[in-house]
Amino acid sequence: MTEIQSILLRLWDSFGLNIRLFGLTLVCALPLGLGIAFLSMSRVKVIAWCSKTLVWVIRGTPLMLQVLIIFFAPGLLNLGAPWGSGASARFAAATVAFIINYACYFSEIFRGGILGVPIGQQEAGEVLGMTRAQIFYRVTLLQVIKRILPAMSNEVITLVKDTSLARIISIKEIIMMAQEYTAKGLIWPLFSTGLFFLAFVGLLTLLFNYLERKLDYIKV
Amino acid sequence: MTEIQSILLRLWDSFGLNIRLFGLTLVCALPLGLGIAFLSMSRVKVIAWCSKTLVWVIRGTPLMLQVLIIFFAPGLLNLGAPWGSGASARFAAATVAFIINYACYFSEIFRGGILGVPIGQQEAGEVLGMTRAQIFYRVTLLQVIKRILPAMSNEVITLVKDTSLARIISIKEIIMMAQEYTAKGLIWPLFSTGLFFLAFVGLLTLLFNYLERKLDYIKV
Amino acid sequence: MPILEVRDLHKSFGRNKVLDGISFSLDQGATLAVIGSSGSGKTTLLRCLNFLEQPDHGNILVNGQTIFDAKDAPMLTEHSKRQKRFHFGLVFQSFNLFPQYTVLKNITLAVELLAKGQAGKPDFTGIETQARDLLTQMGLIDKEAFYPYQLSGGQQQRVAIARALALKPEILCFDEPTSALDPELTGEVLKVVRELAQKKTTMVIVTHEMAFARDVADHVLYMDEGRIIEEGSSEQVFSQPAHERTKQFLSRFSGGSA
Amino acid sequence: MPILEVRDLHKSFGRNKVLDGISFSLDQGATLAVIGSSGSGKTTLLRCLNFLEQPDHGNILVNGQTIFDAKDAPMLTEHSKRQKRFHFGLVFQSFNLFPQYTVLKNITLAVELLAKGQAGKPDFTGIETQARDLLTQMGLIDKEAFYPYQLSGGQQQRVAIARALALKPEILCFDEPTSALDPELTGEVLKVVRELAQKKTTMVIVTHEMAFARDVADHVLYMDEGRIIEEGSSEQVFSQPAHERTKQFLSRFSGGSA
Amino acid sequence: EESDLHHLQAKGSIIIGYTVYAPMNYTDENGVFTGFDTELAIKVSEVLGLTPEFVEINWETKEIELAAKTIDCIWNGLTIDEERKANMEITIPYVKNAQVVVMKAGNAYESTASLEGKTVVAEAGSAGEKTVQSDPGLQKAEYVSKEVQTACLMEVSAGTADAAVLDLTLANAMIGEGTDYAGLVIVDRLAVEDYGVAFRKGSDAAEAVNQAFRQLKEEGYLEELAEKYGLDLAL
Ligand SMILES: Nc1ncnc2c1ncn2[C@@H]1O[C@H](COP(=O)(O)OP(=O)(O)OP(=O)(O)O)[C@@H](O)[C@H]1O
Ligand SMILES: Nc1ncnc2c1ncn2[C@@H]1O[C@H](COP(=O)(O)OP(=O)(O)OP(=O)(O)O)[C@@H](O)[C@H]1O
Ligand SMILES: [Mg+2]
Ligand SMILES: [Mg+2]
Repeated sequence: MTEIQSILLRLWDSFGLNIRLFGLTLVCALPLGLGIAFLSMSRVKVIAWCSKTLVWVIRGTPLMLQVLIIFFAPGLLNLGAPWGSGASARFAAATVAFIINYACYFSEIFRGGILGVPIGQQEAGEVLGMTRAQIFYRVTLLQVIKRILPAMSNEVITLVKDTSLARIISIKEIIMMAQEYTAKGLIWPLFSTGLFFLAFVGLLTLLFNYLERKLDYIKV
Repeated sequence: MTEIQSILLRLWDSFGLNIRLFGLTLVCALPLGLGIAFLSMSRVKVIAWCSKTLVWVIRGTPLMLQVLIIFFAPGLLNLGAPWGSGASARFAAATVAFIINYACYFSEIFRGGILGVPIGQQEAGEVLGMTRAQIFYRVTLLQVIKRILPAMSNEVITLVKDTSLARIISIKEIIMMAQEYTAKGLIWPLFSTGLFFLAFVGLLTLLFNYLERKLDYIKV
Repeated sequence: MPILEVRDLHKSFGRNKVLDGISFSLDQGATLAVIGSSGSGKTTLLRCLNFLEQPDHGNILVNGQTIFDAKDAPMLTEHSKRQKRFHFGLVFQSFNLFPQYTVLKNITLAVELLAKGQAGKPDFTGIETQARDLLTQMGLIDKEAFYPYQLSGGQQQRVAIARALALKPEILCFDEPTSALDPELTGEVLKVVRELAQKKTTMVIVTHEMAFARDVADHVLYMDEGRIIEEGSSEQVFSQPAHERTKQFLSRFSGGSA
Repeated sequence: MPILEVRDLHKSFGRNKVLDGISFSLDQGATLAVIGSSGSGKTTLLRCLNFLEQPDHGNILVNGQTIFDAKDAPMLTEHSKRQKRFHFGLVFQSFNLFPQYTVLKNITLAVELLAKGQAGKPDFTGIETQARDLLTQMGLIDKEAFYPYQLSGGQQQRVAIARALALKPEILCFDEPTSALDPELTGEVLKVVRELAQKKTTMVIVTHEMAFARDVADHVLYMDEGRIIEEGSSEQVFSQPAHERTKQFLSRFSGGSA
Repeated sequence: EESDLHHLQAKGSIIIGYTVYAPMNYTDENGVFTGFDTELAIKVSEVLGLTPEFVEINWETKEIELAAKTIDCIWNGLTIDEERKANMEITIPYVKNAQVVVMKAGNAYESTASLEGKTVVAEAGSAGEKTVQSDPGLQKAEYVSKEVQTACLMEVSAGTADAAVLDLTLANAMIGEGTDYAGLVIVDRLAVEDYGVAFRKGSDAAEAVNQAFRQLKEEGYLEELAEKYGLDLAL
């Protein structure tokens, strides 16, 4: 194996961390975001207000700071060390920060999508004697998904690239790994990471195009 | 002046760099993005394809890498030093990288907005004997703006937070400044930067809400 | 005993009094046409019958049983509202078909969900058979696998009618079922409604098609500003309207262009 | 000499032949109604007259002058197309008013832009005065500062008519001007068109309102599958249609519900 | 290959890359940019007849900066090691340094073996990292690398790491009274090492700076400066 190959292999290994962070964030932030969206639309003013404020603060500050705060704040404020200190602890903290951040972004997308479904669809369900849950899952949800797919696709692609922010708490993702080579005087690995991102984003784009085509039959 | 005040003042000073980078990027990337949007919709296949590929690559790779490449690549490839090395040179390079990156993002938003205006509006203009330019500026543009305002507002708020990526080429924006205090053993300045971002994002949110209300009379 | 009895229904939106004491009754198998100018409260009346709006005052009785009383309204649970809704079916002006389902599934969905919620094994085949019968009746049996967007407006509206009928409502309500249709497509839908009338389906129809109302309705209500101004058999109201307002309203139509 | 002469117009979309040799002529001040079933090519014909589609074959003459010849079409510049368009005005089925402008500005915009492009100082006051005259004529003078969404469909369509008239076209085309309107709002628009006909405005009207076509048109074309099947005076076509197809088509309407 | 020194002399200036790192390069209470390396670099430039131009850089991208010619040298307490020597042209050592172990006060520490199973942080690619990887005691600790040295102290302070290994000079400046890290102490000194100035590989400017160092040593300037900042000279 040449040196180039072995470096690319190590980069690919560390890209696994980016992908895992991406996957975990996606899987958890989507349902959490839906929950926050519902809270934001709650008829109870206080709940809606709290939820909207949370979203506003999270969307208003850099994700990098949020990662720092989530990981360091407990220790700095002498609240003990909920995360521990090893690599897996760091990964857990980063994942939590990412999930909260992206759940807030997703919640706004969901909210827009839900409000965009014509009230007539809801009423048609009511008149046919469906329960609220049935109306949401059987009537509204798929139309919401169809509506928000373009916005989601943007946000998900941003998430891929954001995963490398996790290096701020020493998660050895691909860019941090590449910088290790930079420190040794090898510069190309850092720039080559762009190709990894590009390839992954390309795959996601194909996936989203496929989903959009799949839902094309729903004319909303 | 207490130490806290003087630190906050220095942070505020360096936040000026974030704001300038933000302002310059916005002012240049908006028209450039519109231009790229038109190229992407060009009837000449080659032009449309090139433009779409550019957008795809730029959106598919981290902005941080793009900043590194734009600043360092000329020197690394022995193409001379177009930027020089001082602080203003770094700022110029970062601004160019940001403009290109955001122009690509904006172009996609513009494209969606333009395609969303009903063809009937265009035809109504044609039938009334308006020129292409008149139709675009007098009929389509404001409707496009109205349509894209929510997506733009998201992207612009992301831009505010992205400006701090410029520190990768040692632009002493607010987070890099705060890290200088961290290096001296002071931690709170770093976390306090969140408030600067939050305040600025709050202002922008108010501005966008105002704009949305202003354009509320256009029912598209 | 009338199948439907509405007693002194009142409904305001903020300061805007939209229903101002509506009372009428309807016999089993009869067809009631509700006419009146725009904003007179016709849609709101239908929405109250279908529990989409809650009247501020008044009762609604079906088969002599009170199914709604404004006094008890605050205690009405979601569940009991749903139960009571089954007395009525509603066909919307804008169809409101579910875009993600085929024509057949649009018709069976609610029935299947209902069957699942009840004791015993749901008879899905039976439900589909019934839905196909309805589609045949609507002249759409060849379209069962189509999606709504693949149908013309008139066809969509007929699916909406089948969807409402699938739940076997005692009273079927229509809110201007043809006003979102091109003149050419209107005919198909009116034909279907006419057939339902001949089969003695109890119906309440809000409509702007005067000729059709005259043809098909046994009974006509003329509403204005939330009140019933004139009420009577179709012949009576159209040939010898008693009130000046009604005459004026009807003259606009007979003098119309088509 | 007829004001408009169309000679052997052909137009296909891909393999779909939509206009298959359309020829007719129209006299100054006359009203032509174009009727025919859905998909027969009526809209396409109007769009060809207004340079929104380019015919594959045929000529269009205005006042005896060829303004379009399919043979020269490839050389047609944007600019000359725009010049030739001014012979025609088009009122769309869906109005297509500009939502960001007031009623008055909707009417004046194109006229002002045209005036700016020409030599001399543009007379903006004159343009506004003329627009107000048109609004008065349409019965909308009190709405000049409203935005389109604040108007009913019928009012919007009348603004669209005023907008087209503001450019003083020699021939005004209408594409089903009432089909997007509620029956109640249709009347207002038809009244305005009838007044224009009385003032001897040259008009080409595609319509589904048979009664209206019979009333207002001097001349009627019946189209089917891209061809003119029957042509004649209004009385002739409606009372004694010569062709079986026409009879069948017209019977659908006389047998209609309203 | 063109002579780097000629290149510098032709443009008359030398661009010095640094990061804010007391006591080497920092801004004092009066807002004056100073420090041992700052003063020394100005002096050496004077000797070489060049105008010094200081550019603050990111430590993570210092090698790229050098290679891309956006800076001419890295003069910022750079520890000399074999790998760096292989990739850059480094001057003779001018200051001695050590790697120290920093922990929260009150923790039991006898030798690096006490850290077995504990978490130790150091800057990625730094001399501290190499110390961690080569010390037999520290090898048994769980190692986490950080982007910058200063973040290591935040880790220890937050309890997310038990010990940090970093430069003595830096530790001296950052912990103790009057800092947010008052609770941290130096518990051990490990590998002694040298600082040098790094130029592009093959640059003859490094040798010119070596000459200047020797001359300044003879003149007694270096001793004076080292005393002012409390550092140990390496020549
Ligand atoms: N949800 C609501 N909130 C406030 N006002 C409403 C609401 N729904 C209806 N209204 C008002 O109630 C009045 C009656 O409306 P309704 O839709 O019942 O009239 P309609 O007779 O059906 O008219 P149309 O023939 O135009 O459909 C109108 O003035 C309308 O603005
Ligand atoms: N831009 C287009 N591309 C492809 N086919 C078209 C296009 N425009 C119209 N057609 C086709 O041309 C035929 C005639 O359309 P046209 O709109 O002229 O009919 P019409 O007589 O106006 O019908 P309607 O009464 O429904 O408005 C139709 O089959 C239609 O599908
Ligand atoms: Mg209504
Ligand atoms: Mg048409």
